[in-house]
Amino acid sequence: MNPESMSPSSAKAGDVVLEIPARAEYLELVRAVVAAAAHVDAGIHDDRIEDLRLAVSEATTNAIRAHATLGSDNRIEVRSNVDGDRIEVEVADRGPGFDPESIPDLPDADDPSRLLWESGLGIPLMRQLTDESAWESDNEGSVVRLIVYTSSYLRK
Amino acid sequence: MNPESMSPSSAKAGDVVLEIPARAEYLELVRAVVAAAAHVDAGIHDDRIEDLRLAVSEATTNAIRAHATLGSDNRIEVRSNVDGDRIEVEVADRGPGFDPESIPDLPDADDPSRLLWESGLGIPLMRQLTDESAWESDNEGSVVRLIVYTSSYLRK
Amino acid sequence: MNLGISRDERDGWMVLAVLGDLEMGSAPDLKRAVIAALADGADALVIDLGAVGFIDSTGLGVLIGALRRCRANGAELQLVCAEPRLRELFASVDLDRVFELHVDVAAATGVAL
Amino acid sequence: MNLGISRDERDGWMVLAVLGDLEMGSAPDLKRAVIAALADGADALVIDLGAVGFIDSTGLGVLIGALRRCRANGAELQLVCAEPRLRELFASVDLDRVFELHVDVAAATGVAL
Ligand SMILES: Nc1ncnc2c1ncn2[C@@H]1O[C@H](COP(=O)(O)OP(=O)(O)O)[C@@H](O)[C@H]1O
Ligand SMILES: Nc1ncnc2c1ncn2[C@@H]1O[C@H](COP(=O)(O)OP(=O)(O)O)[C@@H](O)[C@H]1O
Repeated sequence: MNPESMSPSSAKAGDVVLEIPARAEYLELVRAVVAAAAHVDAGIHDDRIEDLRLAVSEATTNAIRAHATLGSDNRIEVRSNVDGDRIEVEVADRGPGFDPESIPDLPDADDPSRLLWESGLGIPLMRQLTDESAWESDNEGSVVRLIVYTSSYLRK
Repeated sequence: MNPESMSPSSAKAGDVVLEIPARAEYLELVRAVVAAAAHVDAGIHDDRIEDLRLAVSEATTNAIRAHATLGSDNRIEVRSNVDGDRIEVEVADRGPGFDPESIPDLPDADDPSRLLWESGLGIPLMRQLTDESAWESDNEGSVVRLIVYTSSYLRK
Repeated sequence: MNLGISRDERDGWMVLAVLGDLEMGSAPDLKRAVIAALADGADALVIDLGAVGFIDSTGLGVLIGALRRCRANGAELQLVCAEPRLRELFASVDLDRVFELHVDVAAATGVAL
Repeated sequence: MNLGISRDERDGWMVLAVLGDLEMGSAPDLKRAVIAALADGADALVIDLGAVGFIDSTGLGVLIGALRRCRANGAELQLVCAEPRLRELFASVDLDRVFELHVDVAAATGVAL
């Protein structure tokens, strides 16, 4: 999968796709759209929608930062698909890409050096909040895929 | 202009694009996105955003109906662009198209036959609520373009 | 989206109080409620839009249809709508000349039967 | 989006009460407020998150940075956060072991200086 595969032409019939300028002002809109797209399926537990909302917000924050490093005003695409008991959201950017495998682990909470880490919490949070998370990235951009199962009422 | 010209590739940098399934459940989401996209520009008067919200909702309702006549689950695209003192929203569908020139005028409000017209209010409303409105349509679909100037505080 | 519609009797009027957004997805609920009220023999109806935040052309169309149905049945219809934006909406397509918009249910049921 | 941040003195503590969503666009406002409070000589800070509805990793990062800055200045830092979802959020990335989360300002300023 690369960002190209997320162009509208390959959209599934039930998808809601939002394309925004890579600017922080649109984060709240992304959260609102993901929540609303999920709410269309009345069976989904509010707690799970909240989890997903935050995870997608994190992914979009990273996408906005990735574009900023390029000085790019290219847009970010957020695709939501609600299918039975699962919601899948993909966030695609045209940033410089990165190696998802090489993200360092955070120091343990008891380690005094933990306080030097003001960043680096986004990916751990996305992993915590979702049932499945996956990154694909190359020098044309990155795609994060986040999935929550609506039946998993409790956070992991 | 045809719906093709509204594909993301031709998007302007500041555009917010929402693509939804052609179903009534998504109308509220469309209204929320248009309002939120407009609110990103803090200078826009709430009354004008309300006007635009309703006008875009009308356009989307027509787009959903147009798809329904084809039994199509093709998606609808709503593109918002805020530029200085003007907000422009385009709603594009892949419905059967229609002739915007041949829409009959409603009977006068004093005419008893007015009560036979339960439909046909959408286009008059869009015209009332916006500063500019335009329709383009062929057998591949229709595009409505709605513009409000943020400085025109009062309804026409 | 579904509307909440409650039915209430008041001074010989049947009051249908509507809660929610009156749009494509929900307007058919109101249409059904009006048809049911007339079928149940109501001859004086109030549609109370006091708890409606949004009305689109489909919603206005259902209200026009309600008026036509009431007239065909010899029934009265009054609307309650106090919210300035919604009153402006009726006026913008001349429906303020078709409907009288009352500020509350008391004003609507005060109309002589 | 901007945060509302108000400053208040209480029992020797400087209380920064935050209003709004703590995210990418707004978190720098809180960072600046903490730096300003320390520059103004505060040696005991409370950040009151009682009116914050949403915190993301950027917001958590600013709180970690605030703790680091306070320690570097020999200042105390306590957080007020009663909302269960937000408390869970701290716990989900082990920050409940870095911060003590108080249910209200009285509990936070009750900590011995
Ligand atoms: N979409 C992306 N494009 C480029 N780099 C990314 C992307 N997402 C994450 N990264 C890289 O991974 C690092 C860790 O991300 P994250 O855990 O979210 O923390 P933070 O964003 O606070 O640094 C980032 O600093 C960045 O270098
Ligand atoms: N996007 C569209 N695609 C196809 N036909 C349309 C479209 N928009 C409007 N129309 C046609 O124009 C007519 C009038 O539209 P409108 O004034 O919105 O009233 P209504 O939708 O209530 O009929 C519709 O009944 C329909 O035949």
